[in-house]
Amino acid sequence: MKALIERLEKKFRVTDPVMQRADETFFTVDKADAVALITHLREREGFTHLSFLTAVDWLEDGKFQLTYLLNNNAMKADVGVRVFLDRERPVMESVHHLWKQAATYQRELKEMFGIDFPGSPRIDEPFILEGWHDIPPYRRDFDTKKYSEETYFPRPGRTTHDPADYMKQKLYPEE
Amino acid sequence: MSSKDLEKRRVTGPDGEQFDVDPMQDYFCQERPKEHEPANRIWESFLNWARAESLWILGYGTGCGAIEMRPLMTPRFDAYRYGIQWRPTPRQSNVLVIGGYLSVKTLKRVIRSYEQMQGPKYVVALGSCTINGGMYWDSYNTINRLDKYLPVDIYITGCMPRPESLLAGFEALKKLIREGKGEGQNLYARNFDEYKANQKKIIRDWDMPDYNW
Amino acid sequence: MADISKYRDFFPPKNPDGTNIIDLESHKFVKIWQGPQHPGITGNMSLELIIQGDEVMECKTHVGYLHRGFEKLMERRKFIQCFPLVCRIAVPEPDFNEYCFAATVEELAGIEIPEAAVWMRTLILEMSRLTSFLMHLGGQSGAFGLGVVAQWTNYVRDLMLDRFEEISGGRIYRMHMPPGGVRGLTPDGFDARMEETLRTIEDVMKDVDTTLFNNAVFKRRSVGLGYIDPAWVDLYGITGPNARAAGVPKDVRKDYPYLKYPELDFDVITAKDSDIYTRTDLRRREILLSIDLIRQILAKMPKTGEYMAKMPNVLHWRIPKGETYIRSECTRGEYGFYTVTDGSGYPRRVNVRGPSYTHAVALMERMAIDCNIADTAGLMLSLHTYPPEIER
Amino acid sequence: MGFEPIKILYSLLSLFIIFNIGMLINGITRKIGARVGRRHGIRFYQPYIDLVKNYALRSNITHGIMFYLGPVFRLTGGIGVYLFVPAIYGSEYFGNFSFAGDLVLITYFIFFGTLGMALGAGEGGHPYSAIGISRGLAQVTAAEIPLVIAFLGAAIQYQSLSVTEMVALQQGGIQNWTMVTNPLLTAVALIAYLGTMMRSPFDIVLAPQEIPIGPPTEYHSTFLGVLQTNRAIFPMAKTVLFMNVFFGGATNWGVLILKVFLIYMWSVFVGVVFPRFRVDHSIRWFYKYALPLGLVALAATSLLIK
Repeated sequence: MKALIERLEKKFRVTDPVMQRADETFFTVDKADAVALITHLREREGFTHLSFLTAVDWLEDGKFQLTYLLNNNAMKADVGVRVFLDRERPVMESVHHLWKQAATYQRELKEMFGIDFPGSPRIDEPFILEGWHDIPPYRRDFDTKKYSEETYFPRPGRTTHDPADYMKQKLYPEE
Repeated sequence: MSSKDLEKRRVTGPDGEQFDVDPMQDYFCQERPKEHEPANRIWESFLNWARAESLWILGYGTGCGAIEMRPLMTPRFDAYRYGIQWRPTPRQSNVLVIGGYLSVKTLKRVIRSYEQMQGPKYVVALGSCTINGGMYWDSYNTINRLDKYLPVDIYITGCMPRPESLLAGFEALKKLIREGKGEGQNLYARNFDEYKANQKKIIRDWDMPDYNW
Repeated sequence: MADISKYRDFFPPKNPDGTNIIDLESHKFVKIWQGPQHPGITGNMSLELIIQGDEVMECKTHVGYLHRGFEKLMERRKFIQCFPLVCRIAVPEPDFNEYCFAATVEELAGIEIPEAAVWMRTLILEMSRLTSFLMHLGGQSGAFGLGVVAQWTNYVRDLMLDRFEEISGGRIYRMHMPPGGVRGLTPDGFDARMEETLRTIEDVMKDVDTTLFNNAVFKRRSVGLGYIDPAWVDLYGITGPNARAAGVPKDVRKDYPYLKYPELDFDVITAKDSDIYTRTDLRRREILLSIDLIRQILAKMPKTGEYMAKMPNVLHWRIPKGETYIRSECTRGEYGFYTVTDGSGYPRRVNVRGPSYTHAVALMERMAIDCNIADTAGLMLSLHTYPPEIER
Repeated sequence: MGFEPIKILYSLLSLFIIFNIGMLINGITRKIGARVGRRHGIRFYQPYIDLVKNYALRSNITHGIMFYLGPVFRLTGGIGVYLFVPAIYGSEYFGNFSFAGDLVLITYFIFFGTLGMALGAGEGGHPYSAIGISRGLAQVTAAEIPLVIAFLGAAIQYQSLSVTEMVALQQGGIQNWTMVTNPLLTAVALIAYLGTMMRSPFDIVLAPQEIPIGPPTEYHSTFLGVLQTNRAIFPMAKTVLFMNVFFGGATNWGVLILKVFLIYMWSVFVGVVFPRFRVDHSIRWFYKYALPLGLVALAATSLLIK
């Protein structure tokens, strides 16, 4: 695993690798190098299976983190490729030509985070939501509780609590 | 169906002739639902008995609750004993079982299914999520109260309700019907505008006629 | 599978990449929706099919009817509060969600769970797998019109649910694996009752063997239909029984041993020529394997002992910044949770990797083409997809 | 051929009796199906309640004239078959309108209902109805050929086109039944019988999983009630016809009920343990096995009478 990272570091701009487990490593790669690195991993290093592709919203840093988790079944190892995007203009190169299911993941990311993948098939079609008009719901600045209370009729008589506060009141009142 | 399919358009037929198509006029009927008066008392109570003893459920698993519908219909609980049967098409069913939470996307289909059913028709709502949102009370995509959108006859509580409580719920529904209180369809027709306003408030891309039977 | 396109004349014309050119206005095609209100669909999803005659020319999967936004809801709940939520992601087998979530949280927080809890988790996961496969087998035969097998398998599934109830009190949502361990061990006399249930299942499986797997009509319908090329496995992200039936030995239980699977004796089940019949037969063998594994687990597991690790005050429980991905082998393939923490009391992001995601969308859209419209329901079921885990 | 006007009333009475037998057998059949699946199943009188319920629905919508007429045609097919089959042999009252060439008319009526349904289901406008009815027509046509061959064989054997005469020639014990005198022909007839009964493995027309639920997708309330009435009469009429031609007929209602029940159970027991064929499979199956067997049986019959 270490050897792999060293090989990658020679070719691509790979930074802060974290060995989470013996068979699982996460590292960050520069956005410009990302698709080249992923193609390299798939073609040369045997990481042929894309487990998933998802995003994390780092609202405070103004960044989106894309995570591609690639799996090498011969080596029994995973690498998580982190790519950071600018939160203002989140655009990323598509990898749908490498894996068929990547198009589906990218459709979901476009809908749920608003990250664009130009060229990905059916990227603009709604995937899960229908008639959504607010900001993409998985972004951190979207308040689901507020939206729910404004849109759907809360039943009178049901007092709704914030789960964390309520647990504190009920279970640990003295703290 | 997307809203694009429902726009007026000019079509060239197989024989080269051109003609206009307005799907909203051609495929749907835009009439309001009507209230139906019950027949005279004795005859109606006989009919109500028959309606109660023959509940045909629409086979639409809208949420988690659908998972307990299979045990309900199979040897352990066997709801067929009580005249509860299962039909695949809304036209032939009388009971719409809402199996738990409804996302906005499903609610649209549920409304269409409900309106296509022939009356008297009943709505049974399973689980806490149909009552007040339950587990998903703060979710941006699931409704909190079903009775704002459809006339609900019976709520069955639990997350999820066990088949025993489903059977008890259906018995309660039967009792309501025998007493002549299962008039959800008339309620819907009477308060049609209110229901429609609520439905349209959350279904943003309303691309169907107001009442599509 | 015989290539049908050879025998058909060249209609509809094809694009250079092999997809059909479809002009709906030409009146030569019909667009129909199979689902969401359709008995031949697994759960609440829909297929938008464009058919010509009886053959499907184009298929689009539509999901999202069950979207509850779990990944968003979990961001505003404390770690312990996520625990009752996660099991609701995939209804027929909630335990894999619980395990994966608990395992990611324990790994990030550095919690070691006691030996007995590890055994207990293995037992529950294996029971859950058996339960889910039983239901699936009934659905698969029901899709081809043999409802009686569905009745039998649902009956024994109910017996398994009784055993779950004994353990945890829950029938569908067991909620037995909070982060840190399990809520309890097996009750007294559990082994004997479990053994009796397993015997009943084995008896029923013999009947199923006679009625379903040796049935000429079922063979006629399913052999050669819905073939998965082994080359597709990585291209489409196929995992689990669907991949194993194509001859690719992918099984997380063997490849990335978790819980007590290294101590259990079993082989990865594979088959050749992944058509519907092979996949169904492979799942039958998986059921028998599961029964065997449950017996092994019950023989080896400790019946008493500590089952919950020492946990911090859950209200103030903060987990240091980190990210991890933990996978397990559920009935449909690789099931995994990717959890990101940021040092606060709430998860930053939890992403669920469900196997149905790839099977039901990309793969189904490819496989339905040129398939008879009467077979789409059977094909859909043979991929064993559960919509709630696609959209979460 | 003498005809008494009072026979009309008796025929209607006989129709009423067969309708009730049909309803009860439908209920019992479903109960048997449930028992194979280890369930209790519905109450045996449930079909009656369902029928009342369907007639009791308050609203019904229509898609046009043919939509109305579809179920009517279907019911006409069922009643037509029954009215021209002698229910009780030798009975003054329950011979129905059997006449010299009735077998030809009945063969026509068996197909009539499906054609009528095609018009109605087509007018319904639902794509599933159209798909279902085209499957239905294809399959019924495929099953119709061995069916007609079987009737033709019986006509050759008894040198008659009258069902009453066929029954007359089979009287005097089981050794005179077509089942015994010409087993090959009876086998063909029973295979064709399966094909026309809309039960597994030939029930793809009404299959809920493959396409819900075929021709009656749009039918509801009263229309469905008419179809249900037909579901009780039509299979019974067919079964009575088979009983007359191949199983020696019946001289009283008791024998009729017993024989009808046993013949009907043949399709039920095959039905509960088989999945369903796709329509192209079932057409191939009929042409590959039933048709050659029918031709062989026909040849054997013509040798037999020489």
